[in-house]
Amino acid sequence: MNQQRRSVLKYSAVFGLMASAGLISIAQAQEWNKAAFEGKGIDDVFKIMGASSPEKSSAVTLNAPDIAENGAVVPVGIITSLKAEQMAILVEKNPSALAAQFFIPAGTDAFVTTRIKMGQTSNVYGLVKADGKWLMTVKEVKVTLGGCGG
Amino acid sequence: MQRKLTLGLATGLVAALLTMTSSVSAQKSATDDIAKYREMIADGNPSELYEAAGEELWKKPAGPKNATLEQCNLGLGPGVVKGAAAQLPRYFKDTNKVQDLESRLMTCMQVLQGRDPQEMIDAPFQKGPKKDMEAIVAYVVTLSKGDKIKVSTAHPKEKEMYDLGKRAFFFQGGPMDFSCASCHAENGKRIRLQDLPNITEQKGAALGWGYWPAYRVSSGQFWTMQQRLNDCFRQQRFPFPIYSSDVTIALSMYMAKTANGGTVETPGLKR
Amino acid sequence: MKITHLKQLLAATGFIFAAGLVQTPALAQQKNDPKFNKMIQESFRADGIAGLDRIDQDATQKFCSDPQFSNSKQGQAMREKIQKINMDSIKQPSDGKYIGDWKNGERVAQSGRGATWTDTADTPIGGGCYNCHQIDSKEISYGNIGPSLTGYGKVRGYSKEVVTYTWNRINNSKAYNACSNMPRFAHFKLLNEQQMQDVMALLLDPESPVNK
Amino acid sequence: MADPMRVRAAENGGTVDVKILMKHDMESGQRKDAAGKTIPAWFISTINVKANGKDVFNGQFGPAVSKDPFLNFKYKGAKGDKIVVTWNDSKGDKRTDEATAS
Repeated sequence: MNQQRRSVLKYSAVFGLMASAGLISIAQAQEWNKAAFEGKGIDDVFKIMGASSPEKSSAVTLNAPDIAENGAVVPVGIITSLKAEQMAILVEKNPSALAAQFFIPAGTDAFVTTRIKMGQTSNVYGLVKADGKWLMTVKEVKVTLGGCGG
Repeated sequence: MQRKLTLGLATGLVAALLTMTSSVSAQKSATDDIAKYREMIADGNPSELYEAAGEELWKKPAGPKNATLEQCNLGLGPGVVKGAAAQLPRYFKDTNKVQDLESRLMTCMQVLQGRDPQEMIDAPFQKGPKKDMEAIVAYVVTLSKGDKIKVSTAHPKEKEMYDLGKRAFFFQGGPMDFSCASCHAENGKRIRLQDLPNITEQKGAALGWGYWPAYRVSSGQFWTMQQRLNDCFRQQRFPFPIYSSDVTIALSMYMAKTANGGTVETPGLKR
Repeated sequence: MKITHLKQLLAATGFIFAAGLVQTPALAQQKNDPKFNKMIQESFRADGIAGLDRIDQDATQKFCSDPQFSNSKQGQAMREKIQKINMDSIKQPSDGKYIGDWKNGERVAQSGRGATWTDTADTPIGGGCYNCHQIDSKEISYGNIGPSLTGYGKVRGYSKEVVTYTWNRINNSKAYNACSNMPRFAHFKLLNEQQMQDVMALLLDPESPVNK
Repeated sequence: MADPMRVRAAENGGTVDVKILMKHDMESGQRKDAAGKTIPAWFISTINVKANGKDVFNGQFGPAVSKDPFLNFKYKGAKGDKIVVTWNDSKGDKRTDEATAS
């Protein structure tokens, strides 16, 4: 457990170094970020992503409904005026918080929309990494019970 | 003293009224938010994935006769798919029966491809031959999108099917005493937050009939009308309606005829 | 003065009613249609716990499958008869207890599961109350086929009459309204006595959030 | 073999709007089968989009992305751009489809 944690830390430290040295490569974008996706709580995942306590920013907008008719499909989009390098969607109360992560090369708009599953009503986080720094916005999405099955 | 009491009462009343309006407006905003949610998911209907697969299946030789379905007559002549679904169910002379889209496709698969309809009837939804059927249905109904629903009861068999369907719509049974009408015969009703169309009127029938088959978000599956009706009966706590049985076709006839003049919006995207 | 007025009114109503009768021939329960029966018999198959006995209608279901008749003046006598049959079937709680645990009651009210062919005989059957009723105002996902039950006890009080009426209504709603949309929870053993006592508590325990 | 995707790309004012629908169950690993056994997670994990051979988008999914995933993004491009979308899933299955920006 401890060992694993340490290696995770080392792993992200290496990436942190790489990032600060401008060495983020296609390799990182294409190698599935296992540690982050398997991280449980939201703070764990922030750490693994090298984003511990990201700052709230009004420049980041999370496009999500106030109420989802069904938790199996919740449309979520992130858009920002910043020059984003990466974006991520996290759901606080999902078994694993990180839902998706995106890498935005130069020439691609800082905009993405996808659909995620939510087990219950929860805060949804939209994260943007710009100039090497993670920023975020948060919104509560209510998941309602629907239909006859309840 | 007296005045205080009246004041107290008045305040209480105002408070009660306020609570009432706030709970009503909370509900209204909840249904508004659901409408927004639906708008957000409307773009990118996964039905398209099924439709593409269906078009391929339509044109691919299959079955013991190794033939395609391209000469299938859905009512507008052999090979005419465009607009055909908007006019189903209808009477077919060759089978001497009123058929809905799926029972008609079974006839085509049998006649053109030599496939056994019983295998289709017995297969569970979303599996085996039904999987093919679902994709083909997605393809066919997409080619009627935007058309007006135009179902005839001119033939005596069509009229008979309509009457049987209307009666079936009100037929109560099962341990919960439900009929289709228990939920779908009044305006402005909801189960949880889901609006229930009043299928006994044109507007409501068009909202129901016009949007199915659809991709169902809750199950992540494309559902044909037969599967939709099947699940209605399941929720009604009825026994299992046999695939393409007369009760399913009769109910379809009743809904479609009532919906006449409405727009085909299939494939829909539903909760 | 008042009385004459009333008499006049009654006479007028009677006249209108009589005129109505002349125009529309007396309604009767819709005819037995062998074609329809055959279609129903041949269109279903038993699956798991959902047997074909489920389409054998009892008197209540048969009557209510013909809304034109069951809602008509001519249906009045039959309506009362149906209500009486259902009223007579209601049993008061065997332990004399009407009010159980509202927290369990909320769970019963939330669940709309059970009794379908994809369920087994062991699947607990829910009351599905929120499908049709507003109950605890904190639950925003509620239906409106039935009336709102928010503040149920607070509004109606906790008298013996209210308690008995509510018990009866949950047991067999058709005792009061022959063609109510509400299932007969005790009649078809959808809910057991304990579950009904718990739902009673949700509505009638002063501590239940419904009455807060 | 994996089912084909639907890729749509429309250019407007120098920006290409790309919409992708992928056919995948995206099994969450949280569901149980009829026998009560957990159905193992199985999901698209990475997605790469190239326009005329150059990366325009990379995404990573966890099992919390919805069944039959939908993705929408925009890049600076032109009509006629050749767009190639490739996904890989957690069992090593992959699928590539193409579209031309219109």
